[in-house]
Amino acid sequence: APGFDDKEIRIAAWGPQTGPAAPWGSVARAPAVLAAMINEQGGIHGRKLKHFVRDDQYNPAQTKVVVKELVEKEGIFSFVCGTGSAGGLAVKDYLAQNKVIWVGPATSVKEYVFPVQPYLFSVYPLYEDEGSILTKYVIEKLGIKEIGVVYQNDPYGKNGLDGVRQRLDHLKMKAVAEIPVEATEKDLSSHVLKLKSAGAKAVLMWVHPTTGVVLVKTAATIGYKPQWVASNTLSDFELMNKISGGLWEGIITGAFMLPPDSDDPRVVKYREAAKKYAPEERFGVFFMAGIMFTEPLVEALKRVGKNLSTEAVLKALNSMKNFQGVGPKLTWSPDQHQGSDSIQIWKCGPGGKTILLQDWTVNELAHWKKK
Amino acid sequence: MLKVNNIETWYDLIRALHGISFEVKEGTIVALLGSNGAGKTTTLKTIMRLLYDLREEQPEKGTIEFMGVRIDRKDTEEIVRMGISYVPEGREVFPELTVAENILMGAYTRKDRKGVKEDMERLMARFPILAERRNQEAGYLSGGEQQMLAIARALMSRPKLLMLDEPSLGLSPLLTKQIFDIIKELNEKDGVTILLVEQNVNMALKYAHFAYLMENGRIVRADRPEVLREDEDVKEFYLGIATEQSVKGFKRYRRKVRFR
Amino acid sequence: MDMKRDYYEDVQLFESNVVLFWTVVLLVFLFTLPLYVPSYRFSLFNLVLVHVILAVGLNILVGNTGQISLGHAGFFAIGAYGTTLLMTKLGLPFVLALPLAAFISSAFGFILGLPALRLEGPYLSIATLGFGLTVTHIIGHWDFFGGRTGLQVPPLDLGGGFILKTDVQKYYLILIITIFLVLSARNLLKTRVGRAFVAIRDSDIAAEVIGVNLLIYKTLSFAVSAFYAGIAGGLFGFVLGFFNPEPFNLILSIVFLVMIVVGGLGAIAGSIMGATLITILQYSLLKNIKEVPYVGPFMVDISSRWFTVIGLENLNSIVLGLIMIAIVIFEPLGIYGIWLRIKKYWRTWPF
Amino acid sequence: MYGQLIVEGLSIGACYAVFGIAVVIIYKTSEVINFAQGEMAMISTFVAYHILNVYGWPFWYAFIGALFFAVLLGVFIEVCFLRPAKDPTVLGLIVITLGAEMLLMGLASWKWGAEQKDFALPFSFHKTHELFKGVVINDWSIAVFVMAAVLMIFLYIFFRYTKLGVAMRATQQNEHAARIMGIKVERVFSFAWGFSSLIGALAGMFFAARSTLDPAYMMEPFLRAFAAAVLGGLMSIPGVVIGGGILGILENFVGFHWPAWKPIVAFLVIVAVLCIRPSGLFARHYEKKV
Amino acid sequence: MGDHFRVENLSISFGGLKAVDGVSFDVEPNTIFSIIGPNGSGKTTIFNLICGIYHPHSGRIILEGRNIVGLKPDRIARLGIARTFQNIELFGNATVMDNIMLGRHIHMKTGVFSGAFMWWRGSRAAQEEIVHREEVEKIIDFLDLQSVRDQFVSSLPYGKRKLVELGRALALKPKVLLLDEPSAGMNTEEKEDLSIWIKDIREDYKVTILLIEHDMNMIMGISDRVICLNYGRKIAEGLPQEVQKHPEVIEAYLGEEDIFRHA
Ligand SMILES: Nc1ncnc2c1ncn2[C@@H]1O[C@H](COP(=O)(O)OP(=O)(O)OP(=O)(O)O)[C@@H](O)[C@H]1O
Ligand SMILES: Nc1ncnc2c1ncn2[C@@H]1O[C@H](COP(=O)(O)OP(=O)(O)OP(=O)(O)O)[C@@H](O)[C@H]1O
Ligand SMILES: [Mg+2]
Ligand SMILES: [Mg+2]
Repeated sequence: APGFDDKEIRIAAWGPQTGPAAPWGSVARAPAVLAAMINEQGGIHGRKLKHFVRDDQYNPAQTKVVVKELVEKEGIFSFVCGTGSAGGLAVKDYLAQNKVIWVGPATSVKEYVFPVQPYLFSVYPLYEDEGSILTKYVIEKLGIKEIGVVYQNDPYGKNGLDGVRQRLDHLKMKAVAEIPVEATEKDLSSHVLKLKSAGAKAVLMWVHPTTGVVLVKTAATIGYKPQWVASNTLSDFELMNKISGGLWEGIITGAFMLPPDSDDPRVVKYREAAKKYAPEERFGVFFMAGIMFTEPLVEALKRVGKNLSTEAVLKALNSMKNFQGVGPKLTWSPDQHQGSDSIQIWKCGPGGKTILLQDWTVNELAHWKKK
Repeated sequence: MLKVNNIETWYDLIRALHGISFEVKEGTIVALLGSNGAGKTTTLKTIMRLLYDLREEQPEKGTIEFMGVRIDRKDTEEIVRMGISYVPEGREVFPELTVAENILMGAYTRKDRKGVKEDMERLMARFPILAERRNQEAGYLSGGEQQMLAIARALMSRPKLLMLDEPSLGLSPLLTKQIFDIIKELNEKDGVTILLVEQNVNMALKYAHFAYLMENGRIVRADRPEVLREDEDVKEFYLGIATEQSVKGFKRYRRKVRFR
Repeated sequence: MDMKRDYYEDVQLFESNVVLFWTVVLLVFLFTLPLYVPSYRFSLFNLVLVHVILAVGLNILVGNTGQISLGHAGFFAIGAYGTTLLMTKLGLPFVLALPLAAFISSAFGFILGLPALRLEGPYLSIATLGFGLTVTHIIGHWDFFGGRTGLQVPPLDLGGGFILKTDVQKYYLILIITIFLVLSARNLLKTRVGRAFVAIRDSDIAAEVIGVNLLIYKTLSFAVSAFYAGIAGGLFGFVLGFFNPEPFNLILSIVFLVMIVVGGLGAIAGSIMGATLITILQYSLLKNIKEVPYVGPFMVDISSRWFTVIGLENLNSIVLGLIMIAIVIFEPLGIYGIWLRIKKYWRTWPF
Repeated sequence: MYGQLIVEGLSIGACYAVFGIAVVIIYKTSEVINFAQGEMAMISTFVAYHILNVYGWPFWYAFIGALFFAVLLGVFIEVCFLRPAKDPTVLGLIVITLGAEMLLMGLASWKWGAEQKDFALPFSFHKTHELFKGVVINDWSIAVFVMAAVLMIFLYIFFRYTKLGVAMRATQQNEHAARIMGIKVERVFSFAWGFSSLIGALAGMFFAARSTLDPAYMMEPFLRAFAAAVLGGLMSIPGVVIGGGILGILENFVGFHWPAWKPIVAFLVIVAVLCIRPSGLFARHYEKKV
Repeated sequence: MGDHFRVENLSISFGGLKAVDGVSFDVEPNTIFSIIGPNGSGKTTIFNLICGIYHPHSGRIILEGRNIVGLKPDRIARLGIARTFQNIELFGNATVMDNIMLGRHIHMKTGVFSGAFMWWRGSRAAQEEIVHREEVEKIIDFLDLQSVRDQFVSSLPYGKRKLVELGRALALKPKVLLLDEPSAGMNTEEKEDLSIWIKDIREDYKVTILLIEHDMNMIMGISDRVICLNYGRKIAEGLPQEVQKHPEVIEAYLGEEDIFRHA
């Protein structure tokens, strides 16, 4: 099936809805709100959007099963979001073989974009760039030289660490501590004590939200108060501030979209829609990210017009220049599918309010753009 | 005191008891005799309702009354509390509890701490070897010692009815005699009623007041020991006084032929 | 008395013509399956077959030898990584890489069998659990194994450029391997080694006294079981096409154990049925219930009233949990026990 | 730094120990490792959370309410899931607990969603007291220590000297014989499950206060607690507590020097220990006599 | 002293308890040698020492001129010692047939691979199975177990299980057979049958039998030599009649009254 007909265009997302990784699942559900909004306004050139969500429990075996079923039974025009790197890597070739587009994977995986995959369009900024930009901010704006890093032992954490190193190497500096952590660990006293004994005045984290909370809580118990800096994954301030018991206040993070509590009309529009179509969902960073990842596809569909085809949409996506929704500016070309290169820097204010410290910033050290 | 009425028991699809009825009168010693696989153990287990987890409705048919109360649908624990104590086949001591703890468990249903203590000392005096091993795990006792422990444990609850499944199993001749003396003494002095399953038919018939003979899940004879002792069949099959030597000889011959 | 029995009857592959007939029917059905079922189902069927192989092996260890293992995901991982790496790094062909990886896995099984000599019950389960965790941990920390990112699996080349691409093609390969391994296991259990395993399970002291060397047979049981897990793992890699250490976690080990207990401990048919049922339920029971007409809106309504709609997918694990409990409660021998009962019923039917 | 490491190690170890005790109580009566233990604690903690945040009652009400719920839950699982099992094998029972685990986890995720929640105890970890120079201990740790010590002493005496305690051990070794002694085996099981669930819920609330509350948050602590219990020897209550302490300190020391190995070092050490002492550090190994 | 089977100065203690204390005896080939003694006097422990389950603190056990102390039980089994257990140690979830087949374990060779490749009648494993099943069937016939051949032993009554255990030990074709209270739980008739069987076994298998029993009828009827233990020490040795009259034996073991009229 081509994934669309005269009445509807079928899009889908997979993501863990059950099991230990389920907190990530809201990303995959969010496009439904965008679809509902668009459908209410009559759809895209007369076609309604139909969004499917499938639970894969963060397990690539399940991802493969649900994606095949979606493609071959329901007929999917394009996937959006798609959480979990192993699952994504397991199905990306299959999707390409079946000419199914995939826009805005909900993780930043280098293998998705280097080398270019013709059907895959990434929105997510590279963790490496984020690491580099955040480190620059800490050193130059905050004037802290003793930097410790806690990173999750996986591509996410390691790419973040690489970014930090890139910046520090550039400045001929060295981190005072680089500590790996597993996502499942719940007791992090030794990590915190190591940071403290290494004299880290700022600690950068590429970790799971729960890990971040445990780190901050544990530090509080032994009276260790560095400047915490974290990846965008930990930038859901409303949530983080609540589950850390208020300790999140003052923490600086990277971010790649407008704050969900912003007054920007674009955000307000989505927030209202979410309240209407998905009253149960908390309009947090993950949920809004799901919408953001879908925006460029919708834009491309609009640009293509009535004569819909996969090739046409591919062309529209490949020629997208500086498109900006609620996320970063996106530029895709036939030989560059990493759409964004910039992040914002936020700070958690009292009660989990978002304070914008620095607007969209590009990593001037990034080498991927030079290639 | 105990009235068993036409009970039937099944192991999955095999009927082990085909309608058994017998009675144990208060203050007597009753022996239940029979060859291997006759269903003696099954009878006792049915009375104690230990086959419950095989099948809910066990015994399948028939009734069991103890002191006028029906117990065939009561839980084991309740039956024990009503005053039946049971020495199971194969000892079934608690291997990782000490000897003393094992004996104490026998008195689980009793509330009088002092009485329990006294009884325990009395039993220890009776079985000096248990006293010696007091703080040893019961699992490390020898077979006979475990048998003694199982009997001692059953006595701790001061039962009204004591059911023993092959109490002499694995005991030395001297101890067998002592155990039977204890049984007799219990019966006469303390007025405990006793239901005895035995392979040692000689001994059982010597001490019992009444005996039932079982075969293949049925009761085939019921009489006083004096009578049974004179019975030819009983003599041959249970007392081992073969009247026809030639039969045995033939049996043996046949086996030998087959074996070669 | 000179009527001589034919003792081959006791051990032959098909006990009777009836069994032979039904076996042939089943095989024909399995081999023609792609004719009746859409092809997207076959990635699930391939998983089922892979799990069947593993469950049969695990049942030899747990059901027949009485040694518990909570680390089989580790052997599974060794098989998957071994096969892939032998092919990509050493350039071995698939037909060599798969058995070689399985032998590596079985060597690890042998090593794990050593502490198992003295351990039992929960102590053994912690030791095996530690093994499983260690394997995935080391794989995840070593870039040689692709670290946490994972490994791309090479094309499934049977030799001479005969490459299996689609799921259906892979299905035939895996099916043939499965049938071969299942029958081998059945043969093994009917003969001397299998009996020695059972002896160890029922009474290791008696086993020793009749001359069964515990050191050899306990470790052998681990090794055989790990061999099966290794083959299963190697095939699993090709089913996925790309994998990282994440799926080989403790939960998977536990699911394997559940498969054989629910299927029927110590019964090969049980492992097959258990693996099939649990895998299929896990992957499809009550999934996407929201999209089912009538039932969906009803469940959404219930959810929004007393629960949360976003958590509705958890119905899968709730009902699966209940099914597991129910099977074990009502039939200690698992599905195999239920099967036996049905058979018995039909044999005596209509009486 | 090492002083602080030891304090932190001991306090998390004590928390593992308390949870390990919950595991051991069930093991001691029925030889079953209860894989639902973590989820039972999790859902009890969620009940406390619900009472606090949805009904808005004061903390201690929620606390008592959750403990009460935990007892009921434990008894419920025993009565409805384990008791009806006919002629069960130990593995069969373990699978039942696994089924219960999936059920509880699913229910909690369905009811409260998967997102992390906050749960705080009055024993704050912000409030610290200086033990020695540079070594501080917080209220949370003190409370855990007290809880572990009290439970250990109480249970040690209970299992050794009280009739019910000995009966629980007897039940594990031979259920049939226990029945013959007049022990109400069903009641013993219910008691064990209720009590164990209560202790588990206590530990669960302490864990939640230290990290976050979500349906999966007890999986990792359960494994550690199980490991601590095995290290100590499963049958011995003081053994579990000491095992927990060893585990906590060991993990923190290794975590400090080689953080990459922290998640598995406990298991490696345990395997090594078990090779030498097959029944853990503090339990006597019973070898069947023939 | 004969070199067939001999025990020298055997001792073991558990904690402070001397379970076996300097016991020596010498068994002639092809005889029935009985060990009696009060409960807990160390009889079973001697068996456990002989077949390697326990290791003695001192002493030697000689089988055909070779000291077997320190060997593992399975090695000892291969050297030709088989036993039965006082508390029955059968493989409960296997059939009678399989239990006895397991007794043939040491005489068979099938390994993992040849076992797994038993695809047709001529395969090595199948051939071996057939040969050994015939052997086993002879034992089943001999012990009259035909009727329960395919039953699981856990559902057999006590007495039958004892026979299966005996059959399993016989299947090893041992040189020395240790029987620990084989007649416990049998009635008089069955005991007599058993006596006959034991005698037959000795004759047909040319095996030396060590027998632990509490049934004096049986002891008196079939043993060639008897020793009596008490507190781990040997207190009497000799022909059955001699031991029976030994005052220490009477005091410690038999009791005063003569209850063995049928001896
Ligand atoms: N668990 C069981 N499953 C199936 N059948 C059984 C089971 N237990 C006993 N039986 C059968 O029930 C019958 C009676 O057995 P039971 O143990 O009651 O005999 P018994 O008279 O006590 O014999 P023994 O003197 O050997 O102890 C036997 O035929 C036996 O095979
Ligand atoms: N593993 C052990 N640990 C501690 N004590 C033991 C052990 N094995 C045996 N004993 C003790 O050694 C003594 C001898 O035991 P053994 O089993 O040899 O007795 P036995 O002569 O066979 O008695 P029975 O006729 O009652 O079977 C007993 O007192 C027993 O408690
Ligand atoms: Mg009996
Ligand atoms: Mg003995």
